[in-house]
Amino acid sequence: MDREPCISVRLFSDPKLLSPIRAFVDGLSKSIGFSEKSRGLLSLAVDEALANVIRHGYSERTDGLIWLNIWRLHEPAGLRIVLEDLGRSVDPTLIKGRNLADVRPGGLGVHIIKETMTESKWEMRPGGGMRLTLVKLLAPEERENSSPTQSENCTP
Amino acid sequence: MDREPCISVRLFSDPKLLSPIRAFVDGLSKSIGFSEKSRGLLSLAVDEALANVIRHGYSERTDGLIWLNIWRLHEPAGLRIVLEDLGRSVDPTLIKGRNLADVRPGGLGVHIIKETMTESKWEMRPGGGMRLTLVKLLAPEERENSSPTQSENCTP
Amino acid sequence: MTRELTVDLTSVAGAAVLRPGGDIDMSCAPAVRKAVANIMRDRPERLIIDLSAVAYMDSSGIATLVEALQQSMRNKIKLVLVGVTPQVHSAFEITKLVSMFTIVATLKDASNA
Amino acid sequence: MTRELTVDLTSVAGAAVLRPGGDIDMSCAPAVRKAVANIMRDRPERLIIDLSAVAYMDSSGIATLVEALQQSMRNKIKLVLVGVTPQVHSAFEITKLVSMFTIVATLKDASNA
Ligand SMILES: Nc1ncnc2c1ncn2[C@@H]1O[C@H](COP(=O)(O)OP(=O)(O)O)[C@@H](O)[C@H]1O
Ligand SMILES: Nc1ncnc2c1ncn2[C@@H]1O[C@H](COP(=O)(O)OP(=O)(O)O)[C@@H](O)[C@H]1O
Repeated sequence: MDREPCISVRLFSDPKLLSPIRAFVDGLSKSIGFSEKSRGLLSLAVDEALANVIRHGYSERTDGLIWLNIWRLHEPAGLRIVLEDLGRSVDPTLIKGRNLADVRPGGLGVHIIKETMTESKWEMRPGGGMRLTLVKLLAPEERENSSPTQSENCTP
Repeated sequence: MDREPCISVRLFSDPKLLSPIRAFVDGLSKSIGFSEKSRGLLSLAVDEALANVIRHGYSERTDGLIWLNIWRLHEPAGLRIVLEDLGRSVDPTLIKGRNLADVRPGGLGVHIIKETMTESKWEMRPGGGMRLTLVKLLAPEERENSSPTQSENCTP
Repeated sequence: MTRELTVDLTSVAGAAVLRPGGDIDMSCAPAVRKAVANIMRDRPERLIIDLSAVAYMDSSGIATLVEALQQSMRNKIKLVLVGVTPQVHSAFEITKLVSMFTIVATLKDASNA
Repeated sequence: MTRELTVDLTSVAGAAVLRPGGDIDMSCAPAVRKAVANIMRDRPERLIIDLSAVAYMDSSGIATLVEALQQSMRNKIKLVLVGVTPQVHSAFEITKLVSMFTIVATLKDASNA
């Protein structure tokens, strides 16, 4: 990993915070050059990951701690987000999306995360809880929109 | 202050991060019940405060640290944001908006912050740098939109 | 932002129209679920869910709609989705559920689909 | 998202139209400033800044426009702002600068204002 994360966020496991975090991820991924569609999926994937921590890690308690460490990646350009919590630790092999042929409510979050991200890895955190590493690289057609030198959020 | 901040953000003094932070502040203030106009002004005030830290505190260096600690306030409902940095420390009495009658570019940020927020207070941080405390309470007509029990971002 | 549920019952066609607004995520899906269950109890011929005011939906929202679809099939109610916004469409696509639902473009189509 | 500057020079009316896009904040205002300076050098009779694609502007953007206004007065160029979006209007209001600028609703008005 290049240097320190460009942004670190610490939040409580409160579902009310999902919406502002989505807005933030959308804004950040816009500034990196992700297309509108990619940004929607990225916000969705991070939302699903946080919802799983709240639901499974903290059993819907709203006072659990969650950390998001965020890196901009360069060459290839993209975004790395590491989520950590102090909730229930589970064997990462048990975290799997369900078979989509079996249509029933629930069990879609992990599938969405894996499909959206270039890389997604669950681990048990040494100090307790879980760590989820998410990476999404820009698609080739998005790379033209991303310029490391100039500001990304304007077309002056 | 009620309990710990509901969200803490640590970021570098990089102007490229202003846009995602604005999106985040907008999303958060929406979930609290602020009107679209208030949200625009709140995002603007936080943007101005961060821009000042980057410009005056860190002389446009992009590797300075900035912390945002954010509380939801209840009764009266609102938002408290405390910004801290390790940049240049200045006498808070020197931080003042300019006389608007004197029309020239620049010198508008502090005026915008003071006008927008219910409370804004600059202090020298004991460990170096500055601390800015910003509070904005919901206007009476916004309070109807804010419900502490139900989720704020949906009209099911 | 009102928090009231908007439900129009168009008696003419025997169709109930549910129009949720805002983001449907973990904190909000339960309310939509309850609204759907309430309408189902009245056994309309057709339930139209108008999603044009829903800019964002996560898997809890999708789960709610899958459940509604299953209930509607059991109760012989025709379920039609209308006004699917881009992010919501992406969420259906990535979960490969697009083909499960009857999705139409306009409310007018929804009465005939 | 292109990063190129869009400048239409409508030769008929002798008016230059500058149409910045995106958010004008600290990281972007310098580019707008440069674009304005370039246009001023050509001494059009009228400079129309179309802000309809600018959803957000902070005090660096405002400072840029104030500077443009002062330059335009010195150079006897008529500066007109058009397509001011709600957040940008709030920013003008709170800095009490609304009355300083000629602000019109449509591009057509901008040629006559
Ligand atoms: N952060 C987590 N901590 C513990 N278990 C998890 C976590 N995330 C996912 N899981 C496990 O993976 C399963 C699949 O998750 P998901 O696809 O999101 O579906 P759902 O949450 O609807 O069950 C969950 O049921 C749970 O057992
Ligand atoms: N975080 C800060 N650290 C040091 N000085 C500051 C800070 N914020 C504001 N100031 C001082 O207050 C003055 C007014 O700030 P502002 O109204 O934003 O205008 P501008 O930044 O355009 O000068 C600045 O010129 C600076 O001297």
